[in-house]
Amino acid sequence: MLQPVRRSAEPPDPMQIRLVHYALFRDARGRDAETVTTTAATPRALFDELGFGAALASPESWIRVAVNDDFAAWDARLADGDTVVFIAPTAGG
Amino acid sequence: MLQPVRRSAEPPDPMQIRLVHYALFRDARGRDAETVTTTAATPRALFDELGFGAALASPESWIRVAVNDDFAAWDARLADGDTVVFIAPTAGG
Amino acid sequence: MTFQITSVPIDPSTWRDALVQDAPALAAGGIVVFEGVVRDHSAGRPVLSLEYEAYTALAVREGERILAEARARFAIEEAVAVHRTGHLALGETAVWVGVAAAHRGAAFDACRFVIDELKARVPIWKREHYADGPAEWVGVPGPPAP
Amino acid sequence: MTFQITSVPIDPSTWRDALVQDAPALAAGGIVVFEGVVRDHSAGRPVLSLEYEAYTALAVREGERILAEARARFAIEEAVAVHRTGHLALGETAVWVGVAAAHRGAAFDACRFVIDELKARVPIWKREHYADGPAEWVGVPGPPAP
Repeated sequence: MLQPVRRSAEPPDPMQIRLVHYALFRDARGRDAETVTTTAATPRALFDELGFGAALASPESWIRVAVNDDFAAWDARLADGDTVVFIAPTAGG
Repeated sequence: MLQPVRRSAEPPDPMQIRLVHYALFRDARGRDAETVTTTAATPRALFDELGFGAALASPESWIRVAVNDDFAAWDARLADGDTVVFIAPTAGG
Repeated sequence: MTFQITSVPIDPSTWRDALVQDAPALAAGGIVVFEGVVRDHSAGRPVLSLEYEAYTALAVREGERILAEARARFAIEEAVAVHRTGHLALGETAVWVGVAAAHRGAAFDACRFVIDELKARVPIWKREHYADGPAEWVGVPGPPAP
Repeated sequence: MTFQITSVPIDPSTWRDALVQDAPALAAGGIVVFEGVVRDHSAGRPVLSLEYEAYTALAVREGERILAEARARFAIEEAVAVHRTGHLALGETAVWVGVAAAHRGAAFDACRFVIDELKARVPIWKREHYADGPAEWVGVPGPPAP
């Protein structure tokens, strides 16, 4: 009975996630794109891992996330090889 | 006491009124413009005198009048030398 | 400028550029344009071409009034309009209205106001030439008999 | 066509002509265009120039969705839009939206819907260069600290 609990508590396998940065996230990271090796299972966990979470409170209310070039939920499950973009407030037009 | 009544009942002096015709009024009159000698004191009386009144009932509800290149009331007082245009329903644009 | 009646083809880009020039010092952020183009059908009937006839002196006077009302009523910088007269082929521009404003809501509202008022108030008549019958003045209940 | 991101200057007359071409068989009677032009002020600050940056793949995908929504929601024949990227000088066109419809009410409503949705949803960022201080990304509460 303890085995499933132990298994889910084990750290997941590290994944390669490609991050592409635009606008002020690019300014903050100092680069257009990067590939990170991470165990973050969701965009939210990745956001925190990058250190953004400490600086930007409640990002869900004003920052959007894209996974593989379409909008995604903050708690979407990331997969190895995914491309993630954090989308700061936009101002087109 | 009767004199004022008699005076107003006398026919007014004939006036020269210039009529300019557009669209279906031009089609009906067969000309772009004409000058008429008339005792019609108002556009409404002139409209009837031209024979339009018999054919077109309640013109006030769907035909407008211009006197000297601005919109005017059907019962405006005409003066010698005035230019009158009857404005059928328009359809610009 | 502001309101014009013209017998020559309307070039939308010329009018658009004139509108931008008129908006002082590029303070205008949003431009809304309405353009009426000759259609190939009207109330289900095939239209070959049409002609517009204007009572020019009064049309210009009333058109200028409408543009002045738009400037007074909406937070816009400039409003201009031009209406074509004469014989128009399919696809030609019959009317062009342009509004420049710092914010787009006012530009949309004012542009719609101007075209609605122009259509209702300005003495311009339209005669449609049909493929299936004689030409008719549009919007008239019936021709006068006399 | 429909929605495009472009790094070259937008020529409004080219887009207007393309819209008319797209509206099948000249059945469109009314065209409504919204054009956003670079302003010389923003929130009271003097703007020298600005730059737009797009997440192009997602911007095109979302822009196409918005145009499809407009076609489904309003009685229009065609809706197209283009957004500029890169460095723009004052007076240049940042965004152009054009809608063709048989009746003008639908064209106005759809054009306004498209520009409102584009501004709210499409991942395009604007950085303004001011006469009186450093450039800033517009609409962002504050820069991220890390």
